[in-house]
Amino acid sequence: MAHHGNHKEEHHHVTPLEIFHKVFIALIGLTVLTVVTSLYDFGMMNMVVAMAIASLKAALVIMFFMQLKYDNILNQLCMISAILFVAIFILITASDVIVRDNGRPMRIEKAAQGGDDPALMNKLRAVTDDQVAKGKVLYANNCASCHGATGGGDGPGAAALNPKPRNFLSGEWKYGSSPTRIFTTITNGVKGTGMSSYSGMSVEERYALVHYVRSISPQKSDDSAEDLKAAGLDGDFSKFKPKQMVDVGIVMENMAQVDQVELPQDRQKFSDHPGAKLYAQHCASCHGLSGQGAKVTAVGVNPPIALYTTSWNGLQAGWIQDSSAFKKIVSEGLTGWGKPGIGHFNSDEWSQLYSYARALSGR
Amino acid sequence: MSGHHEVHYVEGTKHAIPHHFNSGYHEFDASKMGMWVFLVNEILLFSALFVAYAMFRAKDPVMFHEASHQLNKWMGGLNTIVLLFSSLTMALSVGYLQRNNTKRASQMLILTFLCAATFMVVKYFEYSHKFHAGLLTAKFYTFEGISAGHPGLFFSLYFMMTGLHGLHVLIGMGVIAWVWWRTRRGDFNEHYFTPVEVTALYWHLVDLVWIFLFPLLYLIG
Amino acid sequence: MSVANSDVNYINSPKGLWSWLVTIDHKRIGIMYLFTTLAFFALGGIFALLLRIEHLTPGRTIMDANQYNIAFTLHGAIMVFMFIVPNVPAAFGNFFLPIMIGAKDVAFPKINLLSYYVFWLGAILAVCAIIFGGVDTGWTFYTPYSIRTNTAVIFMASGAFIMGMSSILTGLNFIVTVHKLRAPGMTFFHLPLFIWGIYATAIIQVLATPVIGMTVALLIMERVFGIGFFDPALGGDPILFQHFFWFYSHPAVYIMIVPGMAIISEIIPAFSKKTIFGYKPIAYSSLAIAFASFIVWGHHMFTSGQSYLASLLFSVATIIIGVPTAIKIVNWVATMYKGKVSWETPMLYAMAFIFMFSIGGLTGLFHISLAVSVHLHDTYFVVAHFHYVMMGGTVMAMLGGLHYWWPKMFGVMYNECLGKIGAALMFIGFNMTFGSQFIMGNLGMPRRYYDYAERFQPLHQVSTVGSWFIAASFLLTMSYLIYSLFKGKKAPANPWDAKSLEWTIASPPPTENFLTDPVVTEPYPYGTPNKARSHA
Amino acid sequence: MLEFLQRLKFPLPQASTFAPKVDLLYDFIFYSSVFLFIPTIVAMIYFGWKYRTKPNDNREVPYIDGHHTFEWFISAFVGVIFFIIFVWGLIGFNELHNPPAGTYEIGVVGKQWMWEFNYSNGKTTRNELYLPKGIPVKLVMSSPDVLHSFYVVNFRVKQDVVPGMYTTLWFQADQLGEHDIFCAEYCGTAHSNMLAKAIVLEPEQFKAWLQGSDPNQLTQLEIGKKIFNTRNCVACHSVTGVQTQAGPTVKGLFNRKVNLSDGTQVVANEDYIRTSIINPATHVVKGFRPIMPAFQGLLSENDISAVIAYIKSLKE
Repeated sequence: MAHHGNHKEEHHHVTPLEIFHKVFIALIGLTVLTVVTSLYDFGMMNMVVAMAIASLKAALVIMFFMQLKYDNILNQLCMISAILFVAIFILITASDVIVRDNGRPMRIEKAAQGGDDPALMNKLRAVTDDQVAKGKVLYANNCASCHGATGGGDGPGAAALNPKPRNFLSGEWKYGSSPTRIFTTITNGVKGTGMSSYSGMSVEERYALVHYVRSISPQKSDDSAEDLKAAGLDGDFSKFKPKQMVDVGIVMENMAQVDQVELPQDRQKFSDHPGAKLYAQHCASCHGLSGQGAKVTAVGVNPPIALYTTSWNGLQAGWIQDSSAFKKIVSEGLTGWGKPGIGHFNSDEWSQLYSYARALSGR
Repeated sequence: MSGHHEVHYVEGTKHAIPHHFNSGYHEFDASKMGMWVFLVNEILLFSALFVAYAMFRAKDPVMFHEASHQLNKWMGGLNTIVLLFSSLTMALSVGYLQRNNTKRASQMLILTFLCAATFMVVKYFEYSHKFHAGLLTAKFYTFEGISAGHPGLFFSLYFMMTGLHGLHVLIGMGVIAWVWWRTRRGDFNEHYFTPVEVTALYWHLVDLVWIFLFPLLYLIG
Repeated sequence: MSVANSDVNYINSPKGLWSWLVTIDHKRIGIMYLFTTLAFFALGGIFALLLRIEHLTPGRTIMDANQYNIAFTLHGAIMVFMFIVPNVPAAFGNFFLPIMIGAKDVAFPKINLLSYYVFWLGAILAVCAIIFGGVDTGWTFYTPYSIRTNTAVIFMASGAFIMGMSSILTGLNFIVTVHKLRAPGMTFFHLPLFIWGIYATAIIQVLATPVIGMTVALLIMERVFGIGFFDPALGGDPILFQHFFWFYSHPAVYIMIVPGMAIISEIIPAFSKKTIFGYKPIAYSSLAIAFASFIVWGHHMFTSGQSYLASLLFSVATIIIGVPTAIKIVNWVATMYKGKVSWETPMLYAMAFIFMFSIGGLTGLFHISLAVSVHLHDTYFVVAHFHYVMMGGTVMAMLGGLHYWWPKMFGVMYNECLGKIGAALMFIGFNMTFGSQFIMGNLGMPRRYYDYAERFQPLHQVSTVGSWFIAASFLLTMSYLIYSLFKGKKAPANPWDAKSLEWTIASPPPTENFLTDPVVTEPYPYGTPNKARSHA
Repeated sequence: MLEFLQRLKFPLPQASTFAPKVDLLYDFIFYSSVFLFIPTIVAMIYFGWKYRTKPNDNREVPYIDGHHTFEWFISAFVGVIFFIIFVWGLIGFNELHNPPAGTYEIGVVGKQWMWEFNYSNGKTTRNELYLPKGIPVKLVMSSPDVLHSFYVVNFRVKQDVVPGMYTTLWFQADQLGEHDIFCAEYCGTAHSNMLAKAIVLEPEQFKAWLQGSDPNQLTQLEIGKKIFNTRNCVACHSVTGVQTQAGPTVKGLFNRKVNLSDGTQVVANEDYIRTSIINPATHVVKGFRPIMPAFQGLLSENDISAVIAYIKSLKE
């Protein structure tokens, strides 16, 4: 077999050595450039700048050190196909992983904060001094135990926690520092940490906390378009629907079944008591007509939750022996018990109500 | 067709041209293409790690940013320059062989080998620092200085990428030592230097991978 | 051209076992690959038979659930990594690719031998996995199960990694050989279609295989160092593994089937005595399939939880890949038109191939259609579908090729009558085994189920009995083929009156392939001789 | 024949609104396939027989090396059929991906090797999924261990359950009775036994069932333990008797006398524990600081009772 095909040009390409030196100097220059640019923050462009410089360096190595510039088309095709298929690999994988992952937290956030009115959230996003002040109080009561009184992440609870609670003074943020992101963190809590979900607080309270926490942090960012989208705050809010945990029909049915308990016979005697009317007006809706306790469906709370009041029958409570304690509880309410404060009774009414309540408890 | 027992040598060397090739250049050409196809395969091999990097970075850029601060960018930069220089010396050694300057070529190969060794020594210091600090792969990660996300993932990527790259450097050192030995023995001249040429292609690819690893891991995180 | 002294050939010169073990002759390496992969086919087949027997009755028949899980994993892994991926390219490709392009050897003979031993190293690791208690992840190694199970995943994964390297070396060799070693006059459009198929396969092997290598390497790292890429507990993403896996493994499906198509493209013209219909469409469709195979992997993941966008893209891309496949089938059938069709064993297998591969291809339509795919995914429908493609396709082609080239490889003729019986048995058994599985899949029988509901029992039994036909056919075929090695009639240089270059040399070929310069013509110069241009 | 084929294909109940649509598309693909398959195979056998070679066959075979228009026609023809199949499939898939507003949500946990279903009112069932007929239901699924796949043949729906993320699936069951649920993604030893039943009830029956008691439900103790762990109570309050800096252990707490930081001593009864959960600042145990967050509004009354029951069970 004398000849195989088409090798017309049977000599090696010889590159002048000074080209190698020049290319090397260019490569060093680009390396310095990429280190220098890394000292500045271009935000999203960091990646683009760094990759552009790296690609330029790569092109120099490929073209001159590897001499692909002077090589035959087949070897050039090899390099091109490698780049092409790596691009396919990255882009198509990204079409799932990145799209899916942007979608995923969004779905969970929306599910968790579901009932929060985006219009209200949108309004409260803007910081006011009033909110910061309100937030400060809420912070002291709810957060300082772990995050520390000054926000240093060094509250007494912190010792026992792993991972450690956020230090607001460091300026480092894990789940973003924009108002909506912090709001989301407060609403959902952080799985696997001591940070519970505080979705029980009202939107106002949560935003008050957000603004207070931001006020003490040295570094924070504003809501990006992405944040707003993730929280469902982009676009029009007219489509807003409160979250439905339960099929509407079932909920309505539950609510229709508010316990209608007849007054027991042995309590009937109190019905002519002077305090009975006041009690029926102000208390019976939750505590039952005879103080027997009831399941109360709190309407207007999303999701609808049921509260239970305890039976007063045989109750051992401080107020039973102490009218001033009774007055204090009724007028100021019980923090944390869902008991609203009811005031504006005159002294006669107070004594009537107290005596009736004592009677219901069997005294 | 001449008898198949006849053996042809490349001009001025003891290299016998295998019977299925027409000429020394034919063999060189085929070998070079073989190396290029192999490099395609190498690029795709590394690409899986780059894809993993891209996906995890897109998921949690804050963590990548924080975690990358734990890498020493001056050591990374030093290694970059060392590798670029070794690429230069490797290219020069091929250039000198093409000019039949075997002596300079073998000097350049020694320089390349030393650069590779320097790279690995720097890498050793970097790794031992990571081991002591508990900056290990996700499951064994114990460092406490990074609060965001799963920083173990970044260091898993770091070790996988630099580890695979380091493995390539070690293999490259072996091959470079071998071609240096053959160069010194006088196996190569301007007509036959295929092993050095394909080694050079491989070595440039090692450099190429590092050109991307350096900014991705050390600079922008 | 002269067919010289065929007493001296690659088989008997030089002699001795050692000369075989260190040979760099592509023909000997091809033969070693052939017997090695056929042995693994038998091993994988034994596991398949055990699985089928287990399914004779619901609940326990012969093995428990863990043994069943190990058995189907080993069946899949052995068949994929150790039989079907290396079989046609490494055995037939090695033997015939250089001869058919008029070369004396592949470009890198030593690397070729290396790839054979690398394959053995991987195979030994995989066998170690069997010895150390088996693997129960399925051949797909899906995370996080493969991270958590305490079976010998590391051995099997390293085996797959190393066999992948062997596959890459083979592919690399073929690409360079096709480009650099073609005989004078052998332009790309004079290449036999077998070469086009093997070339397209080689491209996929080089581009895709490194990714599976990295994927299983990462799986090993995950188990050893806890890198967490695929472990949700450490912040990883189990679906990312599926992307990595299928980036290789879908193209790998074409590594398996394109060589099969390549063989059929040789057999059909040879036994129709007619030039191939649509040479260029068949050639280009091989390349089109090779390219498109890289953008369709996610159709294995429609129910995995991947994004809607990804499902959409992958579905539409998969549509594209269906067209070149259809083209090939139509062209093969058209080739038979007005030919002189002889119904010999290779042709029987080729026609069985067209029949079953068409079913395999068309049932693929059910999987590209998103809504139906959701229903049928991971059921026996899928199992039947890919067996119709892999076994009804590639294995039929492999058997056809084995019979077609047997005289050339060993210089002996097999028993034609037994060959036809074997082909018929295979056809019946195959359709019983897997036809019934289509119905089961429709009825919602999920795959990889050890136990099943009573209502599936009759269908499972049909399937099991069918598998015994397949086993009988395989044993019969192997028996008469091996018998022919010792007592077979001596084969002439060109028993089929086929036209490609391997038939112009002696059977078996001499060590240096061509004693005189090969005369290259167009690939299938049947019919009007005046059109058959000679490029001597 | 067609009827036989029909039966062969789908003797399956069409138990969801989705099922008839899938079956229709299935039929379309099936008949398209038959339409493509039969001519190919008939042509192959016909050519093979008609043009078979005979002894002393001296026919001259024609030289036909292709036909451009024919190739393009075939490509376009199958291309169009494939494209219809794709678009049709996409329409169905869209429907599967976009649940209508106001679906009833059920939480699904697939784990080796059982299915657990959590309903809106805290009710939990295992391996029995109760569904209201005619009401769209959305499943929010997750897994604590490995991949699973939720598959109801009669509904023609399937979705993988992936650890580390939520996947969703919706359907509207239309046929009363029991339907098989399979795990369709290989998950280990008992993969083939990871079965469940979807039990479709009339909406009224379903409501009745939902509000009724259920033997499969977690016991109060189990719920309490779950809450105690998932709400991270256990991070500060050990259940083993070990004291942390953060909070007192709850082991043996019930009915023990507790010294408070204001110097008083109370008995840790239900009321005390309840108050301590809802408004911890009320009673601070001596030696500890008031660091516990209030769980008012975060735990339902049932949850609190359950936690109390759990604490009660932790005796010295």
